[in-house]
Amino acid sequence: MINKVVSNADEAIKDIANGHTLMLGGFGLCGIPENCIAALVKKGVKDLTCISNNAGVDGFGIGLMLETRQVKKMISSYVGENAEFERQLLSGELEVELIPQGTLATRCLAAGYGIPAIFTPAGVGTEVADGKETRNFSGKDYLMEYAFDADFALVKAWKGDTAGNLIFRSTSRNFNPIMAMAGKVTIAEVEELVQAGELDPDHIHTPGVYVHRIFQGEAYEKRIEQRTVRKKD
Amino acid sequence: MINKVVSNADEAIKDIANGHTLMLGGFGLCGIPENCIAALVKKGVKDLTCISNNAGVDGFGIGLMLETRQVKKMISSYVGENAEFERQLLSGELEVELIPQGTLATRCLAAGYGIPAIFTPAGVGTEVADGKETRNFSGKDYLMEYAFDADFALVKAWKGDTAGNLIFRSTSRNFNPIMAMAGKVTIAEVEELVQAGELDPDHIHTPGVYVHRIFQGEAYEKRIEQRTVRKKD
Amino acid sequence: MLDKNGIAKRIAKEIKDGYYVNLGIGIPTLVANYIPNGINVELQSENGLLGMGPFPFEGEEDPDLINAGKQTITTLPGSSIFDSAMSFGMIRAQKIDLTILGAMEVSENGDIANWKIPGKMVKGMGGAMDLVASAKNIIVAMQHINKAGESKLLPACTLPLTGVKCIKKIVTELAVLDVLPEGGFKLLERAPGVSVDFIKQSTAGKLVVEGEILEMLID
Amino acid sequence: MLDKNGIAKRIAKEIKDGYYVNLGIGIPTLVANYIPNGINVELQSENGLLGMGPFPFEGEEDPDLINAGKQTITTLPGSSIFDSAMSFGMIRAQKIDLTILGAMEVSENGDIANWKIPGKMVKGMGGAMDLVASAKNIIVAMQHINKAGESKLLPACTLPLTGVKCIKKIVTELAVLDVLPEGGFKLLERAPGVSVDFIKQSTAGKLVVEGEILEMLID
Repeated sequence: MINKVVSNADEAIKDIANGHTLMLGGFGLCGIPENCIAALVKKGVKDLTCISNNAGVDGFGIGLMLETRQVKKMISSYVGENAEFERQLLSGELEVELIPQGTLATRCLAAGYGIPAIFTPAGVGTEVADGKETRNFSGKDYLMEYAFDADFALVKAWKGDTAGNLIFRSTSRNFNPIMAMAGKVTIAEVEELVQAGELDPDHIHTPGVYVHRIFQGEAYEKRIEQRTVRKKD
Repeated sequence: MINKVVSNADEAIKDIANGHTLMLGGFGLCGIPENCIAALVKKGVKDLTCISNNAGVDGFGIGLMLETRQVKKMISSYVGENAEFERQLLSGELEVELIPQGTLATRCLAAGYGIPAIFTPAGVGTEVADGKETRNFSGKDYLMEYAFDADFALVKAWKGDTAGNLIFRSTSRNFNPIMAMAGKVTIAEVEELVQAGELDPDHIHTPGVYVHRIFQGEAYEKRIEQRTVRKKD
Repeated sequence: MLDKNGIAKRIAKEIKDGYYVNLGIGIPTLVANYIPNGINVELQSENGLLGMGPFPFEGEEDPDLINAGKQTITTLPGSSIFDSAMSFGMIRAQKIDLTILGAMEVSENGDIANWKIPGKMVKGMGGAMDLVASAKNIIVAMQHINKAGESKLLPACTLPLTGVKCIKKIVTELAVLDVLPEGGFKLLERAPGVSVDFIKQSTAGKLVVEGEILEMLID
Repeated sequence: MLDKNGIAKRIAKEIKDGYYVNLGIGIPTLVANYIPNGINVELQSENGLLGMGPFPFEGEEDPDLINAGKQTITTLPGSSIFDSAMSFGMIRAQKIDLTILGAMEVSENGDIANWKIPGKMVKGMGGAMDLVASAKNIIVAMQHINKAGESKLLPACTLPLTGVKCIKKIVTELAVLDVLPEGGFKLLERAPGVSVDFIKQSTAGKLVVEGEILEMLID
């Protein structure tokens, strides 16, 4: 067994430097690497390019890194719900590349699977297609999209073991497993870190070979963006 | 919940006809759809094109369909261990297309993910590259390979539920989940069929949306191809 | 004239037994409330869930279980969880039978614009471009006319496109319409109390009216 | 001169702590028996397993748990199971640190042939083409000369290729050699009792010999 355990978020991110490209797992505020984000804010590393489906909200998630002006560019599919984000974007402090959510996901998968490019119909005939190669297969047009190239992937799992194997819980899975596969260096924070052998090999979502560092996170806030409920009859 | 249950293998394969292209899950004899193969032999449907990593052995697996001359063409990565296969191949009765195992797997994945073509380095500079488009990405050559187009996928899972969700056991997973995603019609046979709600949504390998028909198989033989053991000290 | 719930009710009648359905944000989300009894449907949420259930009871919210609108939800028996690549994989591979989403504009050749207004803060397309480019069967829930009375069913979209030649059916506060393969909006039904003439006035794109147009049945 | 176990022993010394390793069928499989103590390694089996363990005890064979050679095996703590697409995904993405496989011929520019002999029944390439095209670090375990005494380290392969310009290190019954980026086999070590002259005679491709060539240390 190859041991991937590091002591905490600070140690896990110690070689993330100014100008790096990071992938951050999560959908909205669900399944985001809270501990790694806090450590990045503390470290103060800047000029980061962040690949993440969303950009957090004011005061939470990637929103925290926006407040400290650490992000140079966001690559996302949807960036609403964040006033500071909007301010920086409109003032030209922040660069944003918007790409379709499925394209974002598939470019992660392609990186993790060693596939340099794939074809998707998303964005054909729209401004997303500008400058891209279009190709027809069986009468339908597709865009060629490239695998992402990220220095680090920061992901959050529910359980992990010392060998780096990860299991995600419910819809907090989202982009986490595919970003875990895509990072040149992948850092996983987990709610519960167990010994190798305690997880069922059949239930592992991300094999440890894709994970370079793992630690047990602390004080997960797991903020809810839209609390929707129904009343009991 | 959308119910996918059919009563048995005969009902599941009833519309498989002469000349169809079938995917069959399994690696060697591990995780093969034993009940579906038996039903195909019984039905006597012929001129089949079979996409399967291997072609079974004499008297078991796809070997049974070879004995009854039901297979026109095999698309596989490795076809050793089968004397009848060899006889039919050398006599010209059987057509064989050999493709690299990873290409086979990725062409299944591409079909299941609606990606018409992908790029892989496997086979560059070899006879596998003949007639294929070669393309350079970041200094390395890749072949363009197309998604498979199969009429039916026949897969074997350990557990399944009435909604068609599948869970595989150990290395009998192999090609089964990716072929399940790739078939126009996917038929799953399982060792144990349970009610929807009995499987943990986090542990499902193949979501029911990919499975059109499911039934509980019977009398699994699970033959071992290479029984290798060690002695207790 | 239909309100939002009326549009959702009418769309719900298009859902067939055994459908996997993706519901967009806004009016489409309301459709889930009107799926007829006896019709078995599974809802897909593109953040990675099949078999989406209703909102949780108060106090039972799970921050790890949300839909694509970031709302807390529940699962149902038979549901499954998967990553974002598989989620859009099944969308692209057309395993989802029906996609219902909103639009700002639709053109008579089936183009749709629903993600960007020049000059306004752009939030992004989310999964909309993947959905419209991939789905075999899309119903648009939208307002026929804006507050100024201007038509949103146009000869050509004026806003940046989300997808081209992909919309086949539209349900508005005024009517149900098909987009014809050769171009044009074919009027199928009118909302209660709405005249064909008013629909004609309210449709800037080519409107095709053939035979008697019946008032739609909702309840 | 080394026997098969000797070749496997010598290759085992190339394995570093923390390596993920894919072992091919034949001599490479034997390497697992000689991994030094204190070296933590995980073995990948391309049918879908990381963390492959030894053969099961008699009576404990599980037909659902086999390796790429279809042999019954076991798992170890920390192992994981995945489908064939992910298995070759991690191979293509170079997450596997070292691939060890056999060969019929290797050329002085690093081409390898190991899957097909014209005129004989062709069984297929299995995962070999994916492995050689993807791995960043490949060691070939092979016989230097065939039974007729003819070299299998050639200026150019005569058999159909498995991959081009991909082999960097070779261990044979006679020697350890690197394939130089500019072409040529660089002699690094000789097997016990084997002379440099004999290796020269046994190598049809360009052989580069610089300085003193030491006998390899195995045990």
